[in-house]
Amino acid sequence: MKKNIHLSAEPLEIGTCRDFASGNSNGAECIFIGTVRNATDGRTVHQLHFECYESMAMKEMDKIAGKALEQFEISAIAIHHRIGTLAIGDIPVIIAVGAAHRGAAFSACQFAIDTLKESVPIWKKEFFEDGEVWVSAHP
Amino acid sequence: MKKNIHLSAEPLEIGTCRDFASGNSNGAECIFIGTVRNATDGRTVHQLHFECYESMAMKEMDKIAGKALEQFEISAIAIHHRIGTLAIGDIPVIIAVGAAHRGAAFSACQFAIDTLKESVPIWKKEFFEDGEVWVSAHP
Amino acid sequence: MKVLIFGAARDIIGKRELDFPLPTNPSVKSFRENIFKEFPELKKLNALAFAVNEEYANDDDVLKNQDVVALIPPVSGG
Amino acid sequence: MKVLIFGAARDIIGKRELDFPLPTNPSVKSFRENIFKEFPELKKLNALAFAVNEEYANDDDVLKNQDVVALIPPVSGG
Repeated sequence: MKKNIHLSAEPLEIGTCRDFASGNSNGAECIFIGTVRNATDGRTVHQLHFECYESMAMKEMDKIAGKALEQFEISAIAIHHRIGTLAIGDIPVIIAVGAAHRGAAFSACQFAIDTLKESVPIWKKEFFEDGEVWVSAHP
Repeated sequence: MKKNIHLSAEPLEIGTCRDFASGNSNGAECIFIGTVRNATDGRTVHQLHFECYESMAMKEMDKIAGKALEQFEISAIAIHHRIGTLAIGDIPVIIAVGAAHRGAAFSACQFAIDTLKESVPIWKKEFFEDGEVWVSAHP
Repeated sequence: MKVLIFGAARDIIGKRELDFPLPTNPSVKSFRENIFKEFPELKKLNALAFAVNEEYANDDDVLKNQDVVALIPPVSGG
Repeated sequence: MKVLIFGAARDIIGKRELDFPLPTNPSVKSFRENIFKEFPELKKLNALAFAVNEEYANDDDVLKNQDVVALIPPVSGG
């Protein structure tokens, strides 16, 4: 039962996440990579800025990893999130899950990213040509 | 609409698959990695051997990629399968999917590995301490 | 009480941190009413959650002077 | 007719490839009956599918002498 939580202003590394999720009893690994898209609702995005409530975000990510290990038959999960300013193609989040069987790996990985987006206190500001907006903040 | 199919006796590379699935209009990538487990039903596995009907396997993998691009809102999919002799921890299969949104990336990736396991003419022989067996061949 | 302010809420209040008086009835609900009175623009947010000492709080939770409260506008990580 | 043989089926037949006569009624179904008669051990497989010219075939598909048939025991890739 292993979990690895990481929150950093430095670029995230897929290999690091994968190494963590790997193990000889695994038959399957599922890796989710979030990337900065070049557009939202048809408007061109130039960059993103992520800020967070760091201590609470770490706690919430740790809870998600713990729940994933409880609810699914997985052997390890890594949840890495980046903060600060990101450009198109950069990686804000990586979730890597290792399991004996693929069903659990997929389910746990999807659960983790879905829950992260609901509960972890991280906020994304999108920068467009003509302004900037905190995502989802206003109706 | 991009698909990339690869069947090889050389080690598979996650980075190559990911590069293929990446793109600036993507917000999500889902990568599935199959790995050789050290045990099946409690029996220790020493190595695996994969053989295939190469020309047909390429066609079937190409069909799966085509269906995934048709059925899900994804931008690219790479399906790489290794053949020959593999040791514990080696990677027989990688499927990488890029999409604007994560739901489609997960669904297409899971569809692709599920279908690959049903239809692609590749056969796995497991080597145990006391013998070898073609997986799923006999009741 | 120390209040931490993030994201869109910070743009409204103009500060990362506030010292805010403990409500007479020291529930999270009363705190919300008081902070909304002080900064009515907060009502324009899609939603506003509160954390007390790094845990999401409910309306009925009781606040103490040494608690750290945080204003949590809709999160958008990932 | 050229017949390709893979996996567990090859262990039974002992060859990677066979030359097998086109059945009198040249359907996939007849071919299956004939090859099962020649190699009864094939019945012990969990399942056995057939491909004709690199495509999965149905019982009713009609075979020609120049077709390449493949014996496909249960696949186990991935």
